[in-house]
Amino acid sequence: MLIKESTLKIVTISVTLLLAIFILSLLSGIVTHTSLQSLLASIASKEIRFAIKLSLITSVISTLMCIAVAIPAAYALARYDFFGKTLIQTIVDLPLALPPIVAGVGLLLIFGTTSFGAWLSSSGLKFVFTPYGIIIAQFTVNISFMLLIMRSTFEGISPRYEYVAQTLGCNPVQAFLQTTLPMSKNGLIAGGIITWCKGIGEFGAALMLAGAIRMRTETLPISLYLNMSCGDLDLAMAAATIMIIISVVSLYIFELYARHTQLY
Amino acid sequence: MLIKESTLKIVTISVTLLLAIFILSLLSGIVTHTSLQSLLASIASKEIRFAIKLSLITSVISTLMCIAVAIPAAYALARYDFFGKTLIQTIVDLPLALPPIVAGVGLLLIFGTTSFGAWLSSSGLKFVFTPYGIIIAQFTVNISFMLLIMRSTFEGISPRYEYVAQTLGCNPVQAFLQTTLPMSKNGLIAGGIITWCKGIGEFGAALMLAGAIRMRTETLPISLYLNMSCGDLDLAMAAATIMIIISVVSLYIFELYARHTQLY
Amino acid sequence: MPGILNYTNMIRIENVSKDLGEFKLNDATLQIDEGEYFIILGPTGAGKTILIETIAGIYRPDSGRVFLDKTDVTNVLPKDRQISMVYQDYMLFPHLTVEGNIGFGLRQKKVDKSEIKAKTNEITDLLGISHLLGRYPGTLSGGEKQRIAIARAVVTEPKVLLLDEPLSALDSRTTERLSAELARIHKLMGTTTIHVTHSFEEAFALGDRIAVMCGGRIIQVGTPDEVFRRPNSKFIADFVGVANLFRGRSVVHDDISEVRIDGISVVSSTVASGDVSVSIRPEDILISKREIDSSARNSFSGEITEVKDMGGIVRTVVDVGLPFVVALTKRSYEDLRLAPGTRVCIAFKASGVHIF
Amino acid sequence: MPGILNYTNMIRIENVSKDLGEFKLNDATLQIDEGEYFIILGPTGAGKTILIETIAGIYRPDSGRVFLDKTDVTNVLPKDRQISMVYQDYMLFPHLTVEGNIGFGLRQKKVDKSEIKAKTNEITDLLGISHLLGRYPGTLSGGEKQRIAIARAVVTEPKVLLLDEPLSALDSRTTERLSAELARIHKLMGTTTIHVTHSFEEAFALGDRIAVMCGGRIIQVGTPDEVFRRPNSKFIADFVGVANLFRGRSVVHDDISEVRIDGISVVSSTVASGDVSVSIRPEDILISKREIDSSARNSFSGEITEVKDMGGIVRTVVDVGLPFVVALTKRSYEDLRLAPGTRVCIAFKASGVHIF
Repeated sequence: MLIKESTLKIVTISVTLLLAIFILSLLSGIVTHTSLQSLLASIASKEIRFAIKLSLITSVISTLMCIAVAIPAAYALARYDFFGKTLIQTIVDLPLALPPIVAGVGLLLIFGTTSFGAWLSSSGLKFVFTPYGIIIAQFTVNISFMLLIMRSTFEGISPRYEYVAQTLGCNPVQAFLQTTLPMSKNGLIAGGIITWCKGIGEFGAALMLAGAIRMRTETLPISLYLNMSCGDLDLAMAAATIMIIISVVSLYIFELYARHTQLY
Repeated sequence: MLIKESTLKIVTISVTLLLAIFILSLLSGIVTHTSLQSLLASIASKEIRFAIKLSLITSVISTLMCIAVAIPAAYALARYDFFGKTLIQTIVDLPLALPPIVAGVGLLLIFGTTSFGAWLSSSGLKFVFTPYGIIIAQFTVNISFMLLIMRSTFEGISPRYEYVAQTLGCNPVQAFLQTTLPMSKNGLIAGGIITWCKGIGEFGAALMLAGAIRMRTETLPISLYLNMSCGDLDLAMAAATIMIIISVVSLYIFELYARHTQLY
Repeated sequence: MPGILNYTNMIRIENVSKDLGEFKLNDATLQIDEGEYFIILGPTGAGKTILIETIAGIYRPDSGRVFLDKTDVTNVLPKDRQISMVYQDYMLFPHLTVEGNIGFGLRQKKVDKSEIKAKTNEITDLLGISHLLGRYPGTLSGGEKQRIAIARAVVTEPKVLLLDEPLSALDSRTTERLSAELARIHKLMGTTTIHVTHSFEEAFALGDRIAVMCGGRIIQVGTPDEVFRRPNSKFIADFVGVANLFRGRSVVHDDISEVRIDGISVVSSTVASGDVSVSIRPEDILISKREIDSSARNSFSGEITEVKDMGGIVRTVVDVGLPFVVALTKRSYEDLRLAPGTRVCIAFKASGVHIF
Repeated sequence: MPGILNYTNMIRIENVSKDLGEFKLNDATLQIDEGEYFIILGPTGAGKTILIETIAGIYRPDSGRVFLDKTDVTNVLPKDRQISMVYQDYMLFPHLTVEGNIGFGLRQKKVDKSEIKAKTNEITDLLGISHLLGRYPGTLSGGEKQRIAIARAVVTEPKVLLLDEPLSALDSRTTERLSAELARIHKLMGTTTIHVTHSFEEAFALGDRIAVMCGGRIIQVGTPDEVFRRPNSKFIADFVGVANLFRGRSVVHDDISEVRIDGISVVSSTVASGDVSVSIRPEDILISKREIDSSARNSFSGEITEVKDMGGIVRTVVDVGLPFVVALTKRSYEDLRLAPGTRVCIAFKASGVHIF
């Protein structure tokens, strides 16, 4: 009987629904754990306001750094052939698979134990246990993802737009800036928003390099960690709730723009 | 002069090379931080062997769980239309954007504070501060990624293969198992390997739910964290080195198989 | 059309409707007899594929009933219908060898391995694809893939064979060869066959009967002659064109085919023998009041029976034993002072006679 | 071919080679005169696009030199060459309006806003696309996009205009219209134009001279008549076919075109007036020893000057003032007892005369 087709349909859709319920209950557990009033009070507290501000500043800067590096690197990988390209491509993809905590330890070793790190530190750029460390940790963990999105965006745009712009009076850089780059708007927005969102949530790498120092390197995830550790659930839930809201909004914007790119 | 085109080429390729050098120096800093001999001795130590074993077991189990849930859910999302599909799709994508540490806190609240958690605990399924917690944390963080890969794989396969199999004597489930599923081999391998690799490296969510308890919930990233905290650099580098090797190999296999899927 | 009760209907569908959004089927009723080669003809988007997929049981109709061999199968799973399907793009399972593909249906039915082997060999010998058994589909040509898809469908000895545009993805030479092959298989096996196409040449050459579809509806059912000579609507007349389509028996000598059609004999430079279909474009036929002595190898005399003014072009029907449609410019028509009843000669070159 | 020193060469390329892996250019040498409409004709993959992209300066040649208006531009950036390019798939910038697209080149040259406006209006009036200025390219038809791409290219008043298969992505009616448009623009502006195509009808209709390419090499250069009547290789003969291609002047009366070609007059049912190109397929011409009185509106007598046996088909050239190639079956040829020198009549219908 045809009813069996419905069995497959019912079973698979049920699994999907159960998964959605599981994820929703995770989130609602956090959001509803304290009363709305105490949640709002916690959000208004000095510590959480510091964490929000630090998270926003570090994530915006690290996202801009990712964009600044990803655009030229993605362009080179999408448009040019050069010696060792396959190897270099694999290396720059590595942070996609590397555990963030390992990346954080690697950064700590570079900046904390090498003469290069000592030189940077003596010239005022201290990364270990400072907000600068948070920025460089977010950058390291997220750069490959941004690069992946931009590469696939550039690969979807014919180089002939730039050729035409060149015959119309542009040098190659102008041609790129006036054709391929504006045409990549959707990929840039989708990649930027998800990179920013992942930057906000970055924990492992930042913990290793910048440490968990209250009111100094206390981003939202570090605040969540610190307040869970010392049992201040109200502040913890406030930090977690804000991150949930940021995730939901970011994912929504990402899906809106990514639909128009070649990514999926 | 045409030399200007080379300028764009030289600049963009240089940025790519600098990025590759930065990433390589992160890794080589870790791998070369101790001597090969002490590295091998550390890897052979009881603690690191425990961490390797626990990481392998938990990540393999969580990957199998991801596959078991992702296949039916991805099939439902790829093949059927149902009420509320867009909303459900966004919910099951959420862990892609959610910080792992927030997911970990959510899991801790469900299993540690609700009557559902208490009931599970009383029937022998304790997740808080146990290896089971590591498995469920890895599952929660990785399920959306596996789902994304499987959905895009299924969407790339015409449903008519299943129709033909049905006319040849299969019921719908058999038709799926004998056509679409084996044809999804590449996506399944690519998704499985990257999910496994991300499971091995999972830190934030596991830390919140299972804690960092030496020789009990000590996976490789937890071991790295514990040994960095107490200053045992030899053991820390051993854990980090193993994770680097796993990442490189996984990424290589992933790129090998993902090239044949519709993903990028 | 035959009465429902007096014939053995293999397939009967009654008032079947199905809405898939993009495509739809609207109140379709149809009877197909046992052993018939039935054509469903229509333009892209007419609902042809959804009709045969509904017959196969892929979709359950929104309303209406489907009968197979007198049994109501409206709610029966495809696997229990004994209906096989061949899609335009073959849908060979890429992870199985040719042998694995052909044996797929028999394995589902838990047939003995040795029997699967025997049946596979039999059908592949018949279709001339035995040498491909160990290959994977990815490496094969379109014509080879098509034969394997047909072998996979018929090896299970289905009651009904559904063919969805089986020839349209192939180049024209392969199309001609496979078209003959389909006729041969049907003759040999006698399986009731439903063949979906948008080509009226295919429909004319292969069909015992034809159903014409448009916009999800079946708008005419009949023999090829009924549909092509007496289209019941302007849509069908426009769609099939008013073409010179005939059937005859061809004999080849000296690289020239001579086709006997109802007593007259037409010469073609296409080489093909046996029972064939023939088409001649109305524009390729010359008309004259005197005998034509030229390089045109086909020359007949007859009487104008019909004249239709199409604007700049006049279509006349000249009966020379067969009705030939001849197109000429209005000016020529007037210059030659033609009219219904005029006796004329028509001529066309052997290269203008297309055999398929 | 004209001597290099006596003419004003706008473009001269000497022994240019470029290897892009998939496509390549092999030792190409070519001179193109000022104001010429030059066609590069060849099948897909012949290296036509890479040749014009090298002329535009997109690629720097591996070896050889490129001269523009007597200056060596081999190492000059595209932006400093004053060469504009129109691609087959238009490459309109999707993020700019039609006005933004057309003004793009002038903005790069820091031209005054008011002057950009004036020049844009002038060219869009000329091409009949003024009503589209505020639209974005995504919403336009193929023919509209093509005109905008041409407007964008010519508004900067380039020394050379490169057209890469400008008509092949369009339907046949639009192709005919735009083909006439290209001829008109060229006449009006006099810009040296290089037009890449794989259609020999386009080449014949538009080209002052033609270069035929194959496998990255230029294998013949000459006027259309030279290339089509006296192909210098079997490849060109096969590629262009042995077709009846002529140029003439057409006058329309009563929905019929009458084309005067070198003293003889051919009637066509395609309606077009002015200077036109005409083709008649050799298979569509009837040959006879006696006068042919039929519905065929074109009838001439002449003498067989050439006979070529192609297997089952014989190709004869009949000189009736113009050389017509006529194809007939060997059997007809023998039955009619034809030979070089035989006086014959040829006839073809007005519907067989294609004007483009």
